[in-house]
Amino acid sequence: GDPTATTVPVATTAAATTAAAATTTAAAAAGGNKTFILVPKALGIPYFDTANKGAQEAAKELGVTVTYQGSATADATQQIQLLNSLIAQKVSGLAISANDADALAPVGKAAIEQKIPVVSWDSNIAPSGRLVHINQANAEDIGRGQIQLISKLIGGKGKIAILSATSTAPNQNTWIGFMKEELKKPENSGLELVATVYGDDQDEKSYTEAQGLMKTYPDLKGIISPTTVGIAASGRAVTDAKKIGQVIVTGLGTPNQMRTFVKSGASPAFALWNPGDLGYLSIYTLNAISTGQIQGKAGETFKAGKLGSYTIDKDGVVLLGKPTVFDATNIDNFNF
Amino acid sequence: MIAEKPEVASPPERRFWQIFVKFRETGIIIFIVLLSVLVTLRNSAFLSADNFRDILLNISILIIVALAQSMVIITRGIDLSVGSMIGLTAMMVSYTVTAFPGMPTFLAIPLGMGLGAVLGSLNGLIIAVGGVPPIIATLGMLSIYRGLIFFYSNGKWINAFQFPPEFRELAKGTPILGIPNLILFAIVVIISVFYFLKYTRRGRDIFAVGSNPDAARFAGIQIKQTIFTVYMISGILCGLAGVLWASRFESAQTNTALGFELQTVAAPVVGGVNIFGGSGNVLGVVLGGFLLGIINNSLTLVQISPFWQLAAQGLLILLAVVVDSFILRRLKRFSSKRKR
Amino acid sequence: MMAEKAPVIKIEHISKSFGGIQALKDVNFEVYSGEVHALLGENGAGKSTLIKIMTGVEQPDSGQLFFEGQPIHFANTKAAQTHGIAAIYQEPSLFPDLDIAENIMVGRQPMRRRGVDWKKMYQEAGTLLKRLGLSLDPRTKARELSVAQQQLVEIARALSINARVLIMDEPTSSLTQGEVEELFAIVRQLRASGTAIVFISHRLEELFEIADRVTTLRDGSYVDTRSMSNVTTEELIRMMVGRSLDQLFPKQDVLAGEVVLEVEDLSVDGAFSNVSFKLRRGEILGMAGLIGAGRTNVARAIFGIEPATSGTIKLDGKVVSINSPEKAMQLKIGYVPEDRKEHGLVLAMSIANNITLPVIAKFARFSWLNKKKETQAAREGSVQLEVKMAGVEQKVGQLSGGNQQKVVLAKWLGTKPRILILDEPTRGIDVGTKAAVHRLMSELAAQGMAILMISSELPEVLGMSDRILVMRAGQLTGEFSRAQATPEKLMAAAAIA
Amino acid sequence: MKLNLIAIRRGVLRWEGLLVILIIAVAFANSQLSPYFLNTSNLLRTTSDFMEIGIMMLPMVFVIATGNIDLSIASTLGLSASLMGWLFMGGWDIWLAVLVALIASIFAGLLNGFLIAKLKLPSLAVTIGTLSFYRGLAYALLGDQAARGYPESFTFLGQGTMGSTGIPFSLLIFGGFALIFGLVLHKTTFGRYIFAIGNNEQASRFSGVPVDRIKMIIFVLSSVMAAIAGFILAARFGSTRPDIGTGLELTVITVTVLGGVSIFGGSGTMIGAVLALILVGILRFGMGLINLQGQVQDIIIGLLLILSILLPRFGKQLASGLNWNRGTIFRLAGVVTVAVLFGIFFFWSRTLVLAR
Ligand SMILES: Nc1ncnc2c1ncn2[C@@H]1O[C@H](COP(=O)(O)OP(=O)(O)OP(=O)(O)O)[C@@H](O)[C@H]1O
Ligand SMILES: Nc1ncnc2c1ncn2[C@@H]1O[C@H](COP(=O)(O)OP(=O)(O)OP(=O)(O)O)[C@@H](O)[C@H]1O
Ligand SMILES: [Mg+2]
Ligand SMILES: [Mg+2]
Repeated sequence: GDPTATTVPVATTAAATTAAAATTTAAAAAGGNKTFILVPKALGIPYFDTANKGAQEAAKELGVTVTYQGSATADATQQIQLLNSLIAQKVSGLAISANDADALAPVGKAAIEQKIPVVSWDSNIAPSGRLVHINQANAEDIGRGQIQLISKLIGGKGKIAILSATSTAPNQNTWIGFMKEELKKPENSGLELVATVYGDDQDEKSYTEAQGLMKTYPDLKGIISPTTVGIAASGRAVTDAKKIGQVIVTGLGTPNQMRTFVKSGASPAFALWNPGDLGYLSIYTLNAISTGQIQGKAGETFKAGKLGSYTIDKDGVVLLGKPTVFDATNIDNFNF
Repeated sequence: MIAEKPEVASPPERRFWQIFVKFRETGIIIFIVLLSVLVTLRNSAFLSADNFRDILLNISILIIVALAQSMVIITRGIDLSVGSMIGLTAMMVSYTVTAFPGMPTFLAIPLGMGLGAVLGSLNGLIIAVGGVPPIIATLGMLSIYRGLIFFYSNGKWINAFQFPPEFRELAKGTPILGIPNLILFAIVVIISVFYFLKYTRRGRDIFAVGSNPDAARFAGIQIKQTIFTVYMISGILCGLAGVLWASRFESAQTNTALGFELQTVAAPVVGGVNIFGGSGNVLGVVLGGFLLGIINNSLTLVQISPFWQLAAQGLLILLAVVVDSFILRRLKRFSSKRKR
Repeated sequence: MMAEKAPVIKIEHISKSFGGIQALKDVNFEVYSGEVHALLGENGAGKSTLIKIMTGVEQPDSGQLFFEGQPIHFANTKAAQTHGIAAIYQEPSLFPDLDIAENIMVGRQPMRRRGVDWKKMYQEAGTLLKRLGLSLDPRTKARELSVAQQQLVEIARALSINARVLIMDEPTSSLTQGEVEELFAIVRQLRASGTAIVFISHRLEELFEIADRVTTLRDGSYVDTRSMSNVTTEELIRMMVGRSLDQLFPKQDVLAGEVVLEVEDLSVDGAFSNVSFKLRRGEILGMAGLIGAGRTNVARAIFGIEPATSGTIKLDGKVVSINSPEKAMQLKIGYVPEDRKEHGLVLAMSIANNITLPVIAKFARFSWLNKKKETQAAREGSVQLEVKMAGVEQKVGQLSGGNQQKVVLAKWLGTKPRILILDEPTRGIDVGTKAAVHRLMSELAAQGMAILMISSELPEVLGMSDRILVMRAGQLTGEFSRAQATPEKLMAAAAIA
Repeated sequence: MKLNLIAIRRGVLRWEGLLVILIIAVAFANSQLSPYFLNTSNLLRTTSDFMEIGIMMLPMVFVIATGNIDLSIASTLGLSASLMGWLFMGGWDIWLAVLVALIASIFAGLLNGFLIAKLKLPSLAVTIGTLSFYRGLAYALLGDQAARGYPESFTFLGQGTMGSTGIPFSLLIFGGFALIFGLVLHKTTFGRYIFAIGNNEQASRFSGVPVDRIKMIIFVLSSVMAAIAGFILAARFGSTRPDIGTGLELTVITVTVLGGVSIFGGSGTMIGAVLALILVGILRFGMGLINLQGQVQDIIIGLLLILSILLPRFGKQLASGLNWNRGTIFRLAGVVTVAVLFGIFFFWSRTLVLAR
């Protein structure tokens, strides 16, 4: 998800073909006065705001209106309330980053029954509650990629720890699962995962947890934090403990939050996809369904503006692409 | 058998045995010592100077705000809007310092306190002049100030790289004896609040108003002004906390200090401030904050399963409250026996 | 002498109403410096309201207040205080969490350059307490004081102000003779030094002892102002009540029946020890003692509020364990506590709900309330005790102090107890009603109720009891039959040797 | 005397009257601002969003009326729902799991009640502790798992409607409980005891009111109702995660005090609380329909909470004439100046960064 995330990309289809397949005609003409709603997990989070920028870009290209509507806190109960009032307004389509995959399924289903197309993005809704899920990156790629990254950064040897978001965040857990798989490979035998702790996506708690890790394991070499809050807090904890270079931080983060730490060496490299593209693709997908180009069935293909063509895989998932790795060489090209 | 309100703040005593008996903080100190021993047995890193410094750093902001909260509680009030006030001042100050990187960074402190004073004063006006019950007024302001953070920033956070580099020194600099500023700020606040509560008339009025508002009216105490004052102080200290927060965590986010109010209430409660008003003292609050800090710190050190951490934390807070009240009652009985 | 100077405080044509209740109607009053001016009137006559207007607690609806001849308006108590007006209010209003010294000095703590001067404060408070004959550590929390001790602290506070006008609303209502004497000695000193004093008491003999003039109110209206030297008790009563009264302590002689309550070696750690006595059917057993002797604690132990730590209580010869008021009530014991505001009443609830609270289950079927029956019972109870009220739906907090006390009595009589413990039952009750209460006690005893009456008013104890126990410092120190008892003997047993 | 009685009654009725007026005003405004508001099926669907809050609000009226507070309800909700989910995932029959979770909630309430009534600890302190403790137990049970796959007979609790009427089943549950709780509060000895304790606990004790027992019962009720709300929420979600319902306690308390239940104890009505729930419900729904952002909605609810108490008082003061002396004018001028300066700084400083 937003790596601060809660829900799961259920599917982990490694073989999703993002390559060009059959091209459908661009949807631009079919816009009309449609209003799509882009629903983030909560308002006031830059990651989602960036996604909204991409969505607005898509809206302009397609000639539709995209409204960005969210609840105050990342909470399923509030999100359901919001969706109910959106359904009542008979909007033209919903793109939702779900706070709880299962909890949102019933309300998503209700929307679909009322002929309001629903897609989930960033964080999945259980398949019964959405037509398509737009997945930012393949979970296996993310999980294994993190281990490969840290291995490179610490020279393939030493103790590492994971600082996750909340223990209930399924996508985090899926990624962690793949990290553990990757660690079993012989080339990673020098790495020892000593602990998995949870910072609950709170800055303060994540900071304390990172502090605790360094104290409990004085010879810790690296921290992987697959969440934007945790990775920034870890970067700061390492800096404050004057352990830059001794403890390497990596994970998933946004360039703006991590810029200082990339330059200081606390976190030489980390990964993320482009949330703007995610929002952009979500709106294109929603538009394609809304105009009847696709139904959301496996194997259907559609064109998403500047991003090219996408195919829906067998779990109703569209995959955005591979995550970008940010380091000192490229970080200044990004601003989100 | 009648419900007795826990009693606090004892005057100096002459007889030796009474010093211990009347010392309200005995319970919590015993609890802190016990917990520390247990944790040290599991992980000796707990007793290191480094760890001690980290604990102090982690609780400094909490103690600053918990002291403000205590003053409010002593007047029979509560300030649930502290988290939002911290968040709002943190955001506004962060915007200002990033917009004027050349400005002397220490100016951020008076700026934050000034902004906090305005927010706190609004609470104070609504409660003291408007007569709205504190819990309702500040519950409302909790949402309103939090909403303003969002409106103000349009969801745009300030991140570490945007701050002028000196800004982090505000909290983390070590000008004196290698002690971080953050801890020094906390010490200054502790001493000021202690002096204010013990040695100024307005400070004493706070206890009088909380102990018996009717009597305070008869005694000619300016009740409204007193109540206004505590909420204003709460705002000022939250403003200070906001600046320190931004400096320490090098970020200002829309959810900065979200939910912090519960901790700021927990510290005084654990520290023996009477939740029904009228009594409480600075040492207790500081120890209460310290205990919370130790609990948080030790849970990460003893490697308890992360899934059990929250339960353990709640259980320890409960235990602290229970043990404290038991010890207090024991001591009281002891002292009343000795009177005969 | 008075005619030449302007009165310090003068009140002209003051009226005041609360909601629909007219508390004061066109009242005049004045007090000169060097004078003790008594205010007299039945419960609810408006005395307390009048003094609250003088101290800025309440604002009059109409009329004018003069201070030293100048018209003046006190918007709050602070304004009155700055003019040197100090007051002791009827209900003790101390700060339970603050110590005695600070209660006395609150808002006026002695200051030095570096803030409140605690040392000086304790010294000054200690001196004041000594002057009042109170041997208490000024560092004691007010919470730990008995009602009488609280009253003394209030007096100390008022004295410490060095007021030009000192207003005292029933300062002696829970004091015993000794303290009253000490207080009067101080009042005389103050009068000699030119302080104007307003004094309220329902004990007429006190007025004759200390007051120079007396102003009487009836039903909120001004009746007359007289010089104490040429007025008789009968005249005072007639002015107050509008008619004359019969006997004050109408004790009927009854033959005490079998023992219903027997207390043996009862002790509560830190309060009293080894108290033993018997209480018979139809008997009124008086309990005298100085402040803090532990009488209230004995009552609290018997009623299960603070259960005894050792000793036994027998009812009808059977040992019972009473560990809660609920249990005591099941055993048909009733207790009228001394502190009506804290323990006796739920001030924010109606008279009806207060009277029926202990027996509410009686007015319910399967706990479903029958409000009609309840109101009916409450009405009967309050009429029996002549509560002056707008109706049983009125909030108790709006009643005058004396009328509140009557509600407490009505409430406990409504439980129809076999054993009734009365702790200062007529505290703050006017003479007329007091006579009525005494008559009622006497009748109830005659009908077979056993009554334990704790009282600090010697005439009451002597007049109403069949037998008298005396306590001192947590011990029983004397037992006297009605025939034996004299004030001197009781005082001797109560006084600290 | 007549006059006085009328005054008393008016005092009680004024609050509910104000709430009714507000409800009508909000409903009218909503129907003007959005064509989708006056639509039965929309209204009915949104009702189910508020039933868990309502169900927890009912005992909260009791708790607050006795002068206490229960901050642990949302955590008890989480614990019960998680325990139920955990047992269900362990292969138990769903209704057996519900029963066990319900019993567990009784113990949760007993622990609160024991610490508050028997050990005389302040309810705020105790329930801040159990807020973490019970939620923590929920995490300990489910950890990083979610319980899902509940049978339809169970999800009906939260998602079902009464035949074709569209009336949510949970509304029926709530309505039934509201009636019972209202009658208990206003028509029984138990209710009388609640108000007596809330006004003066000591005097109640001295009058033989079984104060401790009543407090125990109230806290147990609070927990049990929270558990029921938990089942309904889990049924509505079709799944349970240990963080289910986090933070709901503040909403519940908001609605309760908005309903006129005195936070100091001793007064309040069940009708007031229910009206407040309706008010908040239609206000939230209406604000959603006109697409107000979540934070803006929170600001408005916060304002409503404060202004509902502030404005009537202010109006009364204005009616009785303000005292325009120099002090008042000075102070007012001071307040206005500070407010204006703050406002200027607020808007100016935000443009500095946002413009970039
Ligand atoms: N706050 C109030 N609200 C309503 N009525 C009140 C209030 N205060 C006093 N009253 C009424 O005003 C009348 C006068 O009361 P006040 O307390 O002055 O009597 P009092 O003469 O002091 O009686 P007592 O001897 O019993 O103390 C009474 O009828 C009382 O019920
Ligand atoms: N409400 C109370 N709570 C706790 N302790 C009390 C209370 N009331 C009285 N006491 C304690 O009991 C002690 C003995 O006072 P008590 O009132 O029993 O004496 P008494 O003989 O009845 O004198 P008095 O004439 O003052 O009523 C007091 O000093 C006080 O410490
Ligand atoms: Mg009076
Ligand atoms: Mg007594």
